[in-house]
Amino acid sequence: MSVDIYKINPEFRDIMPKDIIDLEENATWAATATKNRGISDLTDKKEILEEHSLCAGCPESAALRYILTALPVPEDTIIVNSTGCTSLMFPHIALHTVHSLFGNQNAVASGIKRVLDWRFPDKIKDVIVLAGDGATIDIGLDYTLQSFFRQEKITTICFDNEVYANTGGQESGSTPKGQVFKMAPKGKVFEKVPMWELAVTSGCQYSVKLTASAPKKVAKVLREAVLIARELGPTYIHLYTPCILEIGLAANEGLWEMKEQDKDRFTAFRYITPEAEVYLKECKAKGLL
Amino acid sequence: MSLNYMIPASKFKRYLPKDYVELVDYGPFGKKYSEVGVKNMGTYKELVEEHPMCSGCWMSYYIKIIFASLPNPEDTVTIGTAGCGRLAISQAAVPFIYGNYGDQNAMASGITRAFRLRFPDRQKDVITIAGDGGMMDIGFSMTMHAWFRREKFTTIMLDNEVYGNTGGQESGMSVEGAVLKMSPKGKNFGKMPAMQLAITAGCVYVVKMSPTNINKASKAIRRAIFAARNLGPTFIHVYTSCNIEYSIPTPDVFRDAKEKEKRSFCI
Amino acid sequence: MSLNKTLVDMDYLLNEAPREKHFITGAQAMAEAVKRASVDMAIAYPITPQSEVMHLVGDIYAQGHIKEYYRAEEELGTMSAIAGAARGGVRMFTATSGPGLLRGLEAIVSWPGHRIPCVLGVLTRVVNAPLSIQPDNIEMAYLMHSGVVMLHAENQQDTFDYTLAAFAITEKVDVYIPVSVSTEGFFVTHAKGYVDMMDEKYAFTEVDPYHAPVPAMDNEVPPARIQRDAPVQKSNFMSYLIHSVWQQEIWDCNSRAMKYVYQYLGGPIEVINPDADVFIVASGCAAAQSREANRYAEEEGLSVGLVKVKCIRPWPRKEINDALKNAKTVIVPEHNIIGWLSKEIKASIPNGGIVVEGPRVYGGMTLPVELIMEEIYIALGMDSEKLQA
Amino acid sequence: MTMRSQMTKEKNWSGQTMVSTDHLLFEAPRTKHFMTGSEVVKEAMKRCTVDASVSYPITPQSEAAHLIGELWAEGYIGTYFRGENEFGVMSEVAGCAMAGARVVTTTSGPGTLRAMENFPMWSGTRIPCQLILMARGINTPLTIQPDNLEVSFMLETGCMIWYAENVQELFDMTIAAFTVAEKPDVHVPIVTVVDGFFVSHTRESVMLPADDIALFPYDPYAAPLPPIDSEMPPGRFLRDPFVMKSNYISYATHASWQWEVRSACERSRPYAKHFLKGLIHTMGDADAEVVFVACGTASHQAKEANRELTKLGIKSKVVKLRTIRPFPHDELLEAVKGAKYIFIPEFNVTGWLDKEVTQSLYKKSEADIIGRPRVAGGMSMPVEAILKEVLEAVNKGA
Amino acid sequence: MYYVAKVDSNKCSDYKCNMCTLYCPEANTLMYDKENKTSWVDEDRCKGCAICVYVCTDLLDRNCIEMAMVTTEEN
Amino acid sequence: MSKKITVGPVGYMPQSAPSMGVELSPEGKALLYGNIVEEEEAMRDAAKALLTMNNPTIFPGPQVLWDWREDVADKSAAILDLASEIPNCKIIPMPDYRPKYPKIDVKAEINPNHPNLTILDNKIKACVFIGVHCHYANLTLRMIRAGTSCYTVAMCAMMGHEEAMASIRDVHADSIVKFKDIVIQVRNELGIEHTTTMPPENPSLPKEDWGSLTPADYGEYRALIMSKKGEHVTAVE
Repeated sequence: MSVDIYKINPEFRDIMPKDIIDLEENATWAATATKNRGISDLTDKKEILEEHSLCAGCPESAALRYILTALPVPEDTIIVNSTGCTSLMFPHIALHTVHSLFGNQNAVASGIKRVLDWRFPDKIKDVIVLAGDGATIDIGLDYTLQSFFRQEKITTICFDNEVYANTGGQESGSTPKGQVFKMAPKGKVFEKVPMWELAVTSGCQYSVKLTASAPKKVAKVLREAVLIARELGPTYIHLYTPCILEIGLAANEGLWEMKEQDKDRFTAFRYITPEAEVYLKECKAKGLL
Repeated sequence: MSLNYMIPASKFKRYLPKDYVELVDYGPFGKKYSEVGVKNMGTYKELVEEHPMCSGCWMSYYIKIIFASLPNPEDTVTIGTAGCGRLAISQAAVPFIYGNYGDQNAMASGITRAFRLRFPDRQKDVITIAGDGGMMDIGFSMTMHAWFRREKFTTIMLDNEVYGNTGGQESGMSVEGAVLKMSPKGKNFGKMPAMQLAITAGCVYVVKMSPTNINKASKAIRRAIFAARNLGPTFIHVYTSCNIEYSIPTPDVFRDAKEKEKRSFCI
Repeated sequence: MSLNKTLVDMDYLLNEAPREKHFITGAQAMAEAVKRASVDMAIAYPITPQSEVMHLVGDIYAQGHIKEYYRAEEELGTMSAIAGAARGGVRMFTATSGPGLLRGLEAIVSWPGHRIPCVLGVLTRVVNAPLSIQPDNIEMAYLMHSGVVMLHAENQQDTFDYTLAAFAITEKVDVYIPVSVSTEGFFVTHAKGYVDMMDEKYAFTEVDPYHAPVPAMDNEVPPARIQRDAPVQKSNFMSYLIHSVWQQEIWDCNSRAMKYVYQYLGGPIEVINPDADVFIVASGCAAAQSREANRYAEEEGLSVGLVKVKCIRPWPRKEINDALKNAKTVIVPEHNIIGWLSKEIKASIPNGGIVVEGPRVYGGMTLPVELIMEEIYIALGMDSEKLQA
Repeated sequence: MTMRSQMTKEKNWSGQTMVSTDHLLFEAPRTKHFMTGSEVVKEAMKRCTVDASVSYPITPQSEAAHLIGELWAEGYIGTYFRGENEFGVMSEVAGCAMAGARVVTTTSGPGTLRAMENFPMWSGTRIPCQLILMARGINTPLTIQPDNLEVSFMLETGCMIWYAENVQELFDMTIAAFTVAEKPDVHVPIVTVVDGFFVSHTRESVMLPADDIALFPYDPYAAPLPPIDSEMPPGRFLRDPFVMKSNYISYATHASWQWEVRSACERSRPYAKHFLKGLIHTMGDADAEVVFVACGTASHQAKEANRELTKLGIKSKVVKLRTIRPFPHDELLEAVKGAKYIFIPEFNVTGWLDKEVTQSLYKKSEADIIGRPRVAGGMSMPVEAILKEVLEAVNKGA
Repeated sequence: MYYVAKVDSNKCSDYKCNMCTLYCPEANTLMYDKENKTSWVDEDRCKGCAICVYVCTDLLDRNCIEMAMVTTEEN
Repeated sequence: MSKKITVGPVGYMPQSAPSMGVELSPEGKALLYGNIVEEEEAMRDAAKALLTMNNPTIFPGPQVLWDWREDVADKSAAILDLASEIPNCKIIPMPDYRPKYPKIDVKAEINPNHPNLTILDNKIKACVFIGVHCHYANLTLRMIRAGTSCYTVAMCAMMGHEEAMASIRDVHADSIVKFKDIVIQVRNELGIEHTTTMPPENPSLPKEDWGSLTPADYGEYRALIMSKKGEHVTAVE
């Protein structure tokens, strides 16, 4: 049982730090939970994310909490990430995670998923990719879309902050037209790349665009995406997590910005194949959703 | 005037080999499309010279059409990549750049912008011509990003649904189920939707076709070039079978192109 | 946008134009050089926090010093677009570092064979894994077999001067291969130093794409039938021979760059205290630390020489041999684990037994002068521990 | 469909009897076959209980990757697919290996450079995968001919590099490679190099053990770091974190990490010595003054030169380097004792092996080290070219 | 010895259609003679694919082109 | 003077001249056998070679073959004048640099990917390259030095070429005229009788004897110039 890797050897229990003991005792693992994991766990359970070094008020860090708490089977979930702000959180996630190179996250995830299917044919191992817009849409576009074409059974989440934030605020493919950033000193000249549409074109079973303004919504989408990816093929979540630093907002204004964009660039987009729709109904019937 | 670089120095004309002299005397440079366009193929000196592509190759046929359709061959640069196509493209009397595998659209982005700043008052056409492997697999990212950036040049994908030049491996454009090298159990995912991707990525003119009607094929090429001059990226996805890897007897190549047109390459 | 520049040749620009002192970072120094180089076009990809060179170049584009600029998709796309534009006959610049250099390596390594002139800034950075953004110049080792001309700047002033000189060197007809200007990330790029600069109204003469050993790809120069660069399609002796002769030509171009290194940089090496027995040989930031060590030694009354290597390719074998002909010990401090500089020196000087490999630091660590002093004491047969006590 | 669960204690998933590497390499009876380098790669992989392989078209350089695909179709390999390009492939290989698989892939020339960023990452993340590199010239201009300049770009990646001379050596080396790379104290990627065409496309006779035996599978839990499969503690585990802070400790971590990768490479020496029967191989007159130091096809040509020189009454010796990383410093020094002239014939324009040898022997050998002959761009190296160099030097010396 | 396309000029000139020349994959190989209103083949360049035969015979039912054996002079 | 660069064949894999220590000449000077000399000295040696060795040939490159720039007319006239003063001199062009398929006509042209074929087939023992882009000139000259016994002269508009036996730099029309004058001078010194003769035209071109011209002479383009009934073919040119 994968959850056993969180079980502390009783002989050493008394020398373990508190957060490790908490993980064993108070985190919600699928194997030990009595009900589906979900957003409500955030209030009273041990989270599987520890302290990290993202900026105060960063919507990205909030979004990651929603995602982690909604994972159907965290103890059998592997997350692959890329270089960027998100990677600042990854060492602090209590799961098996991978950082390889900038932009190759979907390629690495393809390799991992195929091998895990081969090594553990009777188990469900969820592989999730989580990376920023630079990694997903610019430098890693090839590997992202190609994994969709190949119908890799992985879930890809793009934390779109519309800028290269970790490297100091350069224009990215996801930056809206006209925005002045570093490397676009006269304003960006072309439109935001519609990655959620490309995901549909490229064969994703499920593609959703939303902001992280509503935790429950994010959690629901994540769960659906992971379940569909297990059975049918690639799923994609395009999530707006603004970089409050680069667009000049205060630490407490991130949520407001996301709510604004709910009505603008990030009006909800949801695509699902008919097969996936049917499958989700089955999941619901089984109580997986 | 670009045309000057095609005209032999008068004193040297008699020392040049025949095919260079003919190129100017009977070639299409500076002539009207109505005189030297595809309809009159066979009655003037074509830009492409002899090349080592296989007998009956539908790709070499289409390349011929490309060069016969150029609105302005003396001011055109083609960019290609590894693969069969370059064997013929490199033998045309139009400058051709060959970089690394799959980088044609990145290279074209650079050269298009360089031309615009060096020759602001003149129109120089840039066309990338590459196979499905170069365009949609290894060069996919550079292809897409050139479109995202709305680079003003024409992209032509010669889709033979296989890595032809390297010996017949499955490509992203191979059809589902195709048993090829590297897909010994049959390809397990479908053809990449190149046309839809191009539309989503911002191409202003997109055509998918099988060149069975030379006039239509030529019209598409010319329109793509004209549109790219002022509006933005244009894309032609064209079926050019590999009769070797798909074992099509050469006399049936045209028939196959027609069948494909009906099935999956209708305009 | 006209900025009323005075176009001058590189000799005037580097050696005669009046200069003023400024206190700027290495990244600014590189961008200021680009500003004065009449660069037509630059292509950027985010490599900060390694350096902000390409943002600053974006700024000077917005100010009108550069005609065209864009952010590309990734480094392979960047480097390929550079190759395309340079063939189209414009003066090109980009900068990268560590992982980006390796991502774009296939394109960079093919640049010399394409015979394209361009300048590549390399603001050195560790190569993965694990990821790090710290300075460590291991990536320079990957350029050493590429054929690219490699200059290595010690400080902000060098960065400014070498970058300007690089534009002149790369476009010489007998060179016409790319020139890379490396300097250490952070230590130089993020730190301020004094830089003597000429007024920005002076700029390098515009590029002439027809003064070139290969035809520009602009339909303005014969032949009409031209492919750059043609793969020779046959598998026979002649096609192998043309490929090998082509490779030789690249390295010949590289060696021909040496005379311009003399012309614009005053030679490939700088020697201090040529009669010393103990020498430090270093390049880039390690040379700055070695200079300090040299000064310490002088204060302590020790005779220590310094050879600063400004250009790594072409490799100044003869000059280094001459400088070290009477040396008894050669200390080679470096900012990388593999010791590419000491390997070069060991493989090229005949007077055996004198090279000390190191001190070496890597992973972004600084190179304390004390480490070099330690080697100096040992070389001079002094009991260093006692001295330090 | 082949399932990993079909594996028993004695048989692997494809029904082959599992044996030790020693048995497979040294004890199992062999029969003679006649095949190309590409074909022999298939034969070797068939006997290696390989979990995964990812490919990208690099033919005409070699068809090894297709043939590995056939192995998958035949049920010998667990999972196999074509990646989008070489950078993607090497990343996918990393993913496979991190998830606990024994992985193999092949590439050459421009593909190697396209993927270059991955190789230092591979070694940094300590995966024991195998890259079979069929050396090919790199651009520009494009060539598909053998020229091993690309190997110089691999030297400082932290990967082990072995160099096979011929089809037989390629077979044995690729099997030994997994075994050595997977030792817990080594556990870094291994690059097995052969010269393209000269080896990949040339048919030679080769002695092979039966194909109903194969190596034991890779055990990802006997590794110096946990696989990414959620089956092994710690639960909180990232491969590979970058140390987030800009301070001395984070630099020191990185420096120490780099040092560990190189140390791991060094630790492979005794294993390589055992499985390759020595890091170098010498042939010719023990007390010769003329010594050739070479690897791959160049050593084959040097052996031919040795035979010709014997006829001319000149004693010579060939030192073939089988491992380039780690570099066989001590063995080389021992082998060139008494040498007056050391020739380094190479298939590239820059002479990377010359530089390696020169600096390795630096201040240790009195011999005149001559980095010639050197051919490039796919040219063959006629024995006459080697003889010419030797005679010129020897006559000048006399 | 190899096959090349051969045009029967007499038959061909009846149609003046110029269709086969439009479908030859090789440049400057299957040409049209305006004067005699017939297609003709540069045999040195013909690679013998027979697409012109398909056009002329299968599509147009005109049967003016056939593949003919060529032997080198020495033989 | 020790000759650093000599007439080949130097063999299988040529060492490049720069790697043998040859450097390009400074402005105003020339290279002769790899040594820096006065321009006139190099021209005299080159002239002697062209006058005394078999089948002297001038290889003009694209930069002088096409009418792309104003100075081409003067240069091409000067080149032809030069050729006309060298007994038996031929002109074989290097029209472009692409590898030719399926093979080149070695009588009609020379190609930088296999220049030795033209040199060997025509038994050329002395030649001049002019108007070839430097990169391709260097490749060509080195391969000629590797595989043939041909004396090479490089007349370069830029910096010259280390690989040639004689390399003249900064060549304009007047330097070609100067070279021609030296050729005449040396020819007189050697006592070679010669009347100014234009080199023969490219052998691949249709015969100039219009009287015997048949459509077959136009090869694949005979359709283009096929005469109408009763019309005479001279109208074509």
